[in-house]
Amino acid sequence: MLEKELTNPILAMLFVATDPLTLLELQEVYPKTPPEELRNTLDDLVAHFNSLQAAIEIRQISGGYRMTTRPEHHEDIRSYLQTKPSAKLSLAALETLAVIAYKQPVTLPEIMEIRGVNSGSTIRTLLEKKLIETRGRKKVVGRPIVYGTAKDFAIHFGLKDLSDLPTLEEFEEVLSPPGQ
Amino acid sequence: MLEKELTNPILAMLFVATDPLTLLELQEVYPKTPPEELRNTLDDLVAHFNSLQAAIEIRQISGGYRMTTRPEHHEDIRSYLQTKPSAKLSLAALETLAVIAYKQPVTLPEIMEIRGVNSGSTIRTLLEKKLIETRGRKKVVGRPIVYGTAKDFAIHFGLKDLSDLPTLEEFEEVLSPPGQ
Amino acid sequence: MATDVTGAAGLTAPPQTYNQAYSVHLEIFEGPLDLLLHLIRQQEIDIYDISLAQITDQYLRYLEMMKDLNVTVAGDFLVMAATLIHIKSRMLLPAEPDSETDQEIEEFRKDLVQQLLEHEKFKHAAQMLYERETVELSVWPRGDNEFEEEEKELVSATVFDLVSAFHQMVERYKERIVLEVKGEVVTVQEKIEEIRRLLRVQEAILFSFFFEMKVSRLHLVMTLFALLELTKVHEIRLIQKGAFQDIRIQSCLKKN
Repeated sequence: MLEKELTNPILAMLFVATDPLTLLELQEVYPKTPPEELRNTLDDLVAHFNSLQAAIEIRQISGGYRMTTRPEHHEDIRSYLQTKPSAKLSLAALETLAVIAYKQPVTLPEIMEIRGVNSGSTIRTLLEKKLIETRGRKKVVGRPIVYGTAKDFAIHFGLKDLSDLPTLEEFEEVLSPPGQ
Repeated sequence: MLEKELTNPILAMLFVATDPLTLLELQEVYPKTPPEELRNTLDDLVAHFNSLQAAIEIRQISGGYRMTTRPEHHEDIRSYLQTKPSAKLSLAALETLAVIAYKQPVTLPEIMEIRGVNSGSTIRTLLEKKLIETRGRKKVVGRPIVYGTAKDFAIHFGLKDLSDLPTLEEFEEVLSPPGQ
Repeated sequence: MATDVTGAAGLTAPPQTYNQAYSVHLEIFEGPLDLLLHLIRQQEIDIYDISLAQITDQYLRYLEMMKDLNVTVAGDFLVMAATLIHIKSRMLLPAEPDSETDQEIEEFRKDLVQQLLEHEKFKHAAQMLYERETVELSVWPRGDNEFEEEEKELVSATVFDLVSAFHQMVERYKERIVLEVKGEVVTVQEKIEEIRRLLRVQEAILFSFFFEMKVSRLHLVMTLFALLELTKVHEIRLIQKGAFQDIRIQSCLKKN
């Protein structure tokens, strides 16, 4: 193990850094330490760290140092990141889903009236994610397709059934800004 | 260095994971490896890593494993990131969280009964911070919404899982009058 | 400041001036139960032996003090004050032979003690959370993830996100309708359409909503006609739960 006092804090900084850590930044954190000493500490710890680890390495990138995984593990990492159920939605998709959840069965023109923006492409995304489904056509002029939430919707949001969805009125107290 | 084949890729996954890495996720990535072997590899590498590093550690949090910096470096990191100490939760929020954590699933009126104050806006804050979540409805008249802690609760407070919380009775002892 | 959660910090702090000392206290009391606990703990009496009369006096004196300091006393404090005064007034009445009142009062006292003890447990639990949070705020996970760049704008949606999104849309929708109706030529038919559109996104409209729209008197008159017309043809229902309460406008039409 390296014994230098600054080794561990600098390693911790490398770990949290979103951009490559530069010597200049280190000098700002440790203004009393001579720059050469900082450089030496950094070089030593990088050499030591890279000799020790086979999974994570510190590389010199665009004028600084950056901790990254080694390329040989990228496939496993991708496969791990794909295991995460993507409950993640864009704001537009979330809005469209909300209208469908609360107003189903509902047509695209009705969704657009409430949202005030074109919603065709978000409908497609939600259909692909199997969060919504088509429910036949509405018996009005043009016979537009009606949409409703699919089975995965309840699973996704941990609802036993649709009646578990809180109503706007119930959430009034929680949703209105404080002081009202 | 540990010699097992999966040690390095798993370490790399721990490094990129933004949420605690769970055994279940590992099983999805390596469906052919027996779960016990995965668990052993994980436990060994965590022990090994923690003995080696003094800057970064792997901890059991919220049902998984998570890499973080050690608390002793927080001042240097803050100075590097140029961030102010993060805002802590308000007293009202902590109290409401405590009630929800120990009484879940719990309704808003039940929370207010224990706290003796209106708690609607606190619930909103906690929902926004994703520290709590709705958990369907209670099977009583009016079917009120019930709340429980969300995954981020355990992360925020560094708990292995909910069973890691001290029991409520432990807080009772503190208040027995002296001599009893 | 860690001890603030227990409500003890302000008590041990040396009082500088009255104002300063009390402003410290006021921050601590989250609600009436907090204040009652403080009053009891301050006297170091066994909580099971509290006297209702005494604690009521102290509680009211404290609220007086807050008033003197021009501090707005939150409603929760006043509700408890009213309850305590009510109980105390019954205690002052000449005791009836069957002493049913006595029993009721003793029942109330027991319940209050139970509630205070329960509340105190959670205050200690909150203290524990506070300490854990302090530790956790000094460790960092890794910064941005090179692998999750494309997911940055996405939110991991919860039921709360869903209902919030819907809430915001409904608010926006109402604003849009308000903007559209600002023109001066108004007909009853337009108002009928407006009400129908509002009821499409909401279970009910509150009557006061039309006043909050800040439109001319002519608009309001037309809205009234529209409401009457829709009521007459049984398309909507007007509900008022009690005198002076807001009127709810609900649709009678079945969905689809």
